[in-house]
Amino acid sequence: MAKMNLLQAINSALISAMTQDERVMVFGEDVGHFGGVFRATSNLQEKFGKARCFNTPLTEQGIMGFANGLASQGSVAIAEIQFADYIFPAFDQIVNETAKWRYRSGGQFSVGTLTIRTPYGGGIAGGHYHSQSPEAYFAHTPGMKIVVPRNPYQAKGLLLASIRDDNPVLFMEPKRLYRASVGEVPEDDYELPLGKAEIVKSGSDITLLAWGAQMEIMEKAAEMAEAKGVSCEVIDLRSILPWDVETVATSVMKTGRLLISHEAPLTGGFASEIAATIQKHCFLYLESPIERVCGLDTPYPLAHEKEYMPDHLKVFEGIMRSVNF
Amino acid sequence: MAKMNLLQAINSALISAMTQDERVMVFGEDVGHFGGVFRATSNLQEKFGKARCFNTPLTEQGIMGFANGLASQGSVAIAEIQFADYIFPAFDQIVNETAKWRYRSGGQFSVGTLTIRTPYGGGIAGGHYHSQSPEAYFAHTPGMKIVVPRNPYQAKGLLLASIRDDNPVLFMEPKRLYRASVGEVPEDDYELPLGKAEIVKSGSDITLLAWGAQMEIMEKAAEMAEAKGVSCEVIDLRSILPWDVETVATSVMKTGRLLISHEAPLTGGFASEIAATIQKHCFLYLESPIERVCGLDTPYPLAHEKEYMPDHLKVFEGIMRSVNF
Amino acid sequence: MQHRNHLGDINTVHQVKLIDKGVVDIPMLQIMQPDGSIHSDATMPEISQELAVKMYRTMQFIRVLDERMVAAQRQGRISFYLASTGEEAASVGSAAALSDKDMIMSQYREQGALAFRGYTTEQFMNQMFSNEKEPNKGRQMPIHYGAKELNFMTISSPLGTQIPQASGYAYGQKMAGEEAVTICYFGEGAASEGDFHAGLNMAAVLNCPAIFFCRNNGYAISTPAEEQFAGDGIASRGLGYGIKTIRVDGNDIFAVFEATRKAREIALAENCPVLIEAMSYRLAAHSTSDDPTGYRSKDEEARWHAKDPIQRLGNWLAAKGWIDPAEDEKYLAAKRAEVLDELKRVEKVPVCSIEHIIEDVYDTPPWHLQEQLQELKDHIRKYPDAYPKTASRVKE
Amino acid sequence: MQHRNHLGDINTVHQVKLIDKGVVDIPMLQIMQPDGSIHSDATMPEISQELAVKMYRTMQFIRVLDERMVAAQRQGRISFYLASTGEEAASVGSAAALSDKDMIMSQYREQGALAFRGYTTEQFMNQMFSNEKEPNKGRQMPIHYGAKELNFMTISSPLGTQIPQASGYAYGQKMAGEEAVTICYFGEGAASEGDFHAGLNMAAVLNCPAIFFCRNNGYAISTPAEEQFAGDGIASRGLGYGIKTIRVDGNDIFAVFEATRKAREIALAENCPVLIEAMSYRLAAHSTSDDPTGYRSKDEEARWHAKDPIQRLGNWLAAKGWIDPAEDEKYLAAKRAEVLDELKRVEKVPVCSIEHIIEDVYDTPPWHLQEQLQELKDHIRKYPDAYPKTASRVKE
Ligand SMILES: Cc1ncc(C[n+]2csc(CCOP(=O)(O)OP(=O)(O)O)c2C)c(N)n1
Ligand SMILES: Cc1ncc(C[n+]2csc(CCOP(=O)(O)OP(=O)(O)O)c2C)c(N)n1
Ligand SMILES: [Mg+2]
Ligand SMILES: [Mg+2]
Repeated sequence: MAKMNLLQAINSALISAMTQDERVMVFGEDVGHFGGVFRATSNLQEKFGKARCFNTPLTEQGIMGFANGLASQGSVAIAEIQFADYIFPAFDQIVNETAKWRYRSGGQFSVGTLTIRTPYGGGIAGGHYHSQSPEAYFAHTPGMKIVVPRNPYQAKGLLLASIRDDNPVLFMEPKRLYRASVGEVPEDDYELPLGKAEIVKSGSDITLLAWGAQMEIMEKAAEMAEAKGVSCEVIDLRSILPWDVETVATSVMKTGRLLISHEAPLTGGFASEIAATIQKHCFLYLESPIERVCGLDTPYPLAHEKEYMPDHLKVFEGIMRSVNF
Repeated sequence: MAKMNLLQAINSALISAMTQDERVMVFGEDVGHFGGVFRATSNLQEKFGKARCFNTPLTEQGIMGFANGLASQGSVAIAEIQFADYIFPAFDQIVNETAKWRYRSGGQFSVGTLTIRTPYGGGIAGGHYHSQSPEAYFAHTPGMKIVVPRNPYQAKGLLLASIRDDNPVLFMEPKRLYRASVGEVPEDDYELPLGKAEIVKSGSDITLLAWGAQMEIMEKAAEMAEAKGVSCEVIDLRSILPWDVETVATSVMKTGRLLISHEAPLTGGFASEIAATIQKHCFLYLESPIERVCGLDTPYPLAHEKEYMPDHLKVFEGIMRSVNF
Repeated sequence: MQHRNHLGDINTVHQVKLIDKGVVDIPMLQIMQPDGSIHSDATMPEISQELAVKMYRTMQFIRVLDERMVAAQRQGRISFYLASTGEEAASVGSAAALSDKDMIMSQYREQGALAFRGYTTEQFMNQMFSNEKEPNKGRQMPIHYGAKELNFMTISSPLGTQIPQASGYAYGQKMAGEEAVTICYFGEGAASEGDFHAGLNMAAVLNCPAIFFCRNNGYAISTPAEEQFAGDGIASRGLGYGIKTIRVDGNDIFAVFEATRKAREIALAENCPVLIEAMSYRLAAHSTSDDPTGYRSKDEEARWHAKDPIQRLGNWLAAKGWIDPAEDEKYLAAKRAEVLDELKRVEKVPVCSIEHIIEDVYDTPPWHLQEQLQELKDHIRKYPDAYPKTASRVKE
Repeated sequence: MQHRNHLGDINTVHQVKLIDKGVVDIPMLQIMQPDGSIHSDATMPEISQELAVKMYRTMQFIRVLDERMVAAQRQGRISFYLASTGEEAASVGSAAALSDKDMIMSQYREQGALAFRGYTTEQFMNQMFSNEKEPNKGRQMPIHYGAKELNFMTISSPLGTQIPQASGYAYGQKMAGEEAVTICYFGEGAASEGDFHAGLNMAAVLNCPAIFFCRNNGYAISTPAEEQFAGDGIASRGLGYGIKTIRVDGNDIFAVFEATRKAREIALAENCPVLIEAMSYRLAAHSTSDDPTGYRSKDEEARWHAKDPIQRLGNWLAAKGWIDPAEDEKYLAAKRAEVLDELKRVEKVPVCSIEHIIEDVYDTPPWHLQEQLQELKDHIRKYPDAYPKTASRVKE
């Protein structure tokens, strides 16, 4: 075990994957010699050569097109999109191509060996073009898997599993935690399961559900609520697609209440899918409406970032609204 | 009044708009002399000249980039995307640019004079690249309006309102109905309100909610249910964003039940947002879980199109599940 | 000349020098004249009788297939078709210059390349009837072929997407040490997509052994080339990417063959992309959904009919004595019969059973898709008449 | 030469002719030599003393602003900054050749153009402190300026998006009968985006009076130009689009001025786009988030320091007697003081009140945003300490 921050954990996972399988290649804007603008790919070019870790020209649609082709050939493609806000030029390549490749060919061809890494989320004074959380845009796309880690340990294990999973995975990294989140991480290779939520803390009065950087907020809010005598069950969804309905539904049947939180705007955010599914599965168990504590239905603001964020206070208020319904 | 099919109604709206305001321009792939692959823009080039109705090169991202620039200059830009399935290369221009233009400039600049027209939906043996219903991808984007008409009368009135509304509007045309849906349409200029749902049929036992081509299906299912003694209130949402929560919530508080249907895949579809919102607004009124009768979580199939579609039989089953809960 | 991909010193001029498209002349390679004779100063590529006849017969077969399937679509037997009439030499000639190991990523009008690789009449039919015998499992509209064993990537409708994909595929081939290239076909219309720019630029920078083969057939549906671009065709763009480029007469199968052969040689030897622009004309309607009489003249069509690539090769073969023109009609008649027979046979083959509706979305169907399938099957069992294609085969 | 945007006959060759980037020579316009003297065979554009001095002072001001704001960022007073050091001549020289009616759509390193148009020190500060006095209402990161009254479109971070937008804007100007063009600035990195391709091609086909001004400064963050493209810079792409193109020494403000003046003249007279590639070098780090020592040599930087565009114009002006070099230090000192004063003053200006959080998403805030605002205000009132920037001003 070693103490690592989230960036180091990502870097360690990439080194593991590249060491173990020489078909693994890492590419994107500035990921080569420079090691990426956040330095997640530091030293990869030095270790594995310029052919396996390289800069691409500045074109996200090109990166994803290239990645699709490379993965369909059988190579293991790990493409970086520098900020999740800049993934949209690649939307067609991801939604129409990546996600439908295996399906349209009847399984003859696939891009299952593709992983897309991208930093997402706010809290870094980045405004509307360096703070977005676009998971819901992709979650409406059958064929994709979407994974979001909450800390370094999760990051390494989930990234290795994503790279090796035989489906294309969009791996979203909470950039606010890149250096802020530090923890023990095994130096060895290990994987954590995709498609499985994790109960981070058991409780009996309400289920709190989130993913990625938002997990910190949930835990903080849960502490506040516990101080008021509300017992919270805190769940990290980890995989947005396919998502673990069973773990969530089982928890809600126990607690009778659910609060979901994400930074992305409320309308059409992934919390809506969860709420829609859980109100059906747990109709007779729900003691209050499912709460969504999310970003406002505006672009992500700069000067008003603090006000916009679904912070622990807003989550706490949501918890109290729910238990006092 | 004249009998028109949905294409003719669209064409009539475009003629009205172009006649009334010479800043209105229509462009896209094949929309010029040819009149568009569906002929929605027939005769516009002849009537208004090549400078105001023109073919563009084959690039959706270019069309939308050009349209954004043109609208920001003050012209009234009506851009056609030949099929909604091909709107994704323009996703960045729409989601990052169109939708955020006014916001990021503090209202100094805007593309409020932009309307994007695109045919969407299945039922035409088009498979996964000529059948998609991508409304939910855009509905997660503050700054956009999204409008879907269900018949020729609605199409003309809503399109004229969309063109003149001072916000960018994504206007999605149910292509299955282009020729199939025929009705009386005023030859004069008229507008129908954006952001307002319409109660198409009153009822007391369950609210059925949909939009566009799916409205036909709802009415057919409602008939089947009425035959079984279930009184259905049928609502056409018409605007997906912003959507008319009040009309829907009021209806559900009366009926106690809600079924929403769309062709797009279930997960992350717009029905999820509606369900999440209504379970909150109407928690104490709901007598059964909100039902979603939607496409499967797969790409849109070709050989199994019939099986995939949320047809009247599936909606009818959903109604009975809801009332027998 | 100056490379501006470094920051060294650079020649200067002291008066404005406008660079305009006139500055480069990009002529077109032609080996065989429209009448089938070989230009006296041309070097004929080495082509055996067997190969030349195979090229010819493949073109003829495609012509027959196109005619029959357009008719079948009119009769309502298939939902859609798209002919390559007039452009057969471009796809057949280029495919003939490749190795079977080379990956083909095509647009949709390259049935000639597929037939040359060995796709059978039955396979064509299975695909067009979206039936259960088709390896793509009936998931795609007619003409969206794909055949793993033939190294023919399944076709995707969104235009241009295959272009950067081909760069990536070729990069993978190079990394795997394969003696193979990727050929990527696209129309001059698709070349307007951003993916074209990304794909060619990346291939050049990342040294991908790919052949970008543009069929410039003058139209993108109704949009004529002059409303598609203002430069000197697509070939002139190669310069901007630093990609070696060849323009070729797309109706001269020998020129196409030779350009592709040469391109492949360069791509492999130098690990770099090559761009080919084949000048041709879409004699057919864009597809069965289209009617070109509204946007172009009979005259223009007639001028290109006169350049028919099949006729041209036929004349050469006949002059050479490698075919007996009398055999032609026999061959065509046999192929017509074969197509009709297969059509009749194949249209009775059922579509895939309903279980396949959730397959291949992921490597294995996740629980939620299994649940959705279960619900669907229950539903079909309840209303079997409404789902005639699948109901009789719905199992528990 | 052959236009392949029609289907007429075309010259042929009978041997493969490879077109490679070597076939065109694209030299670079230079009027003033690095030492500030004018090439003897160059034609100096007509530039009055007033204009020349304004150009010079604007460059100096920007240099001062950049230095001070980088320092302010290091002190934690602003969150981000991005300097244009070394490239001032490109943006100032081009802006100087425009009319105030021309729309400027920039990338983010064109503060020189904005300052030339009249944006004040206070306005720069307001933007960088995202305060309530800023017309963009503090919604964008520092350096994302926008000023309607100066015809300077608000900057957007996603790269390349402004390129097809400029085509559309210019088309609108033409349709409105304005005697104005749109200038669109972008880096050689952004030119790899698909939007570049779409924008230039559309401008050429649709006859848009736009000037596409590429600042080729050798780097896109850490990525050197040779990993960005393999052709002869960005200029060589103009050919492929059929766009008249001028390459210019970006550190020679007279050459930049003349190229832009000429481009504007052509754009208006012929209703067409013109592409300019300005060769320069990003002497600064990419931004305050970047450290270039990891990816390039001090040597390389030193070579370009020697070509400093401000020094170059200064030498010319001094030789001409249009400035007194002794004034220079005074001017710089005054500007430094002005920047610091404004900085101190402006950093105390509050951000917009919370009401603005929902504004400008739509023309008027719809009911759901009003509801969200109401909830937010209630929440802030409950926890005022947590939201210090807005709490004291939250009204009912
Ligand atoms: C992204 C995208 N946009 C639009 C279409 C609709 N479409 C299908 S074919 C076609 C024209 C293509 O022309 P070209 O590339 O020249 O090929 P050709 O048909 O001439 O062989 C268009 C616009 C599409 N399939 N994909
Ligand atoms: C679509 C998009 N992708 C990535 C980025 C991140 N990014 C910001 S600046 C930059 C480099 C731009 O280089 P260039 O266009 O050459 O301009 P320069 O900085 O050299 O002036 C990158 C990659 C972005 N802003 N937008
Ligand atoms: Mg074509
Ligand atoms: Mg640069």
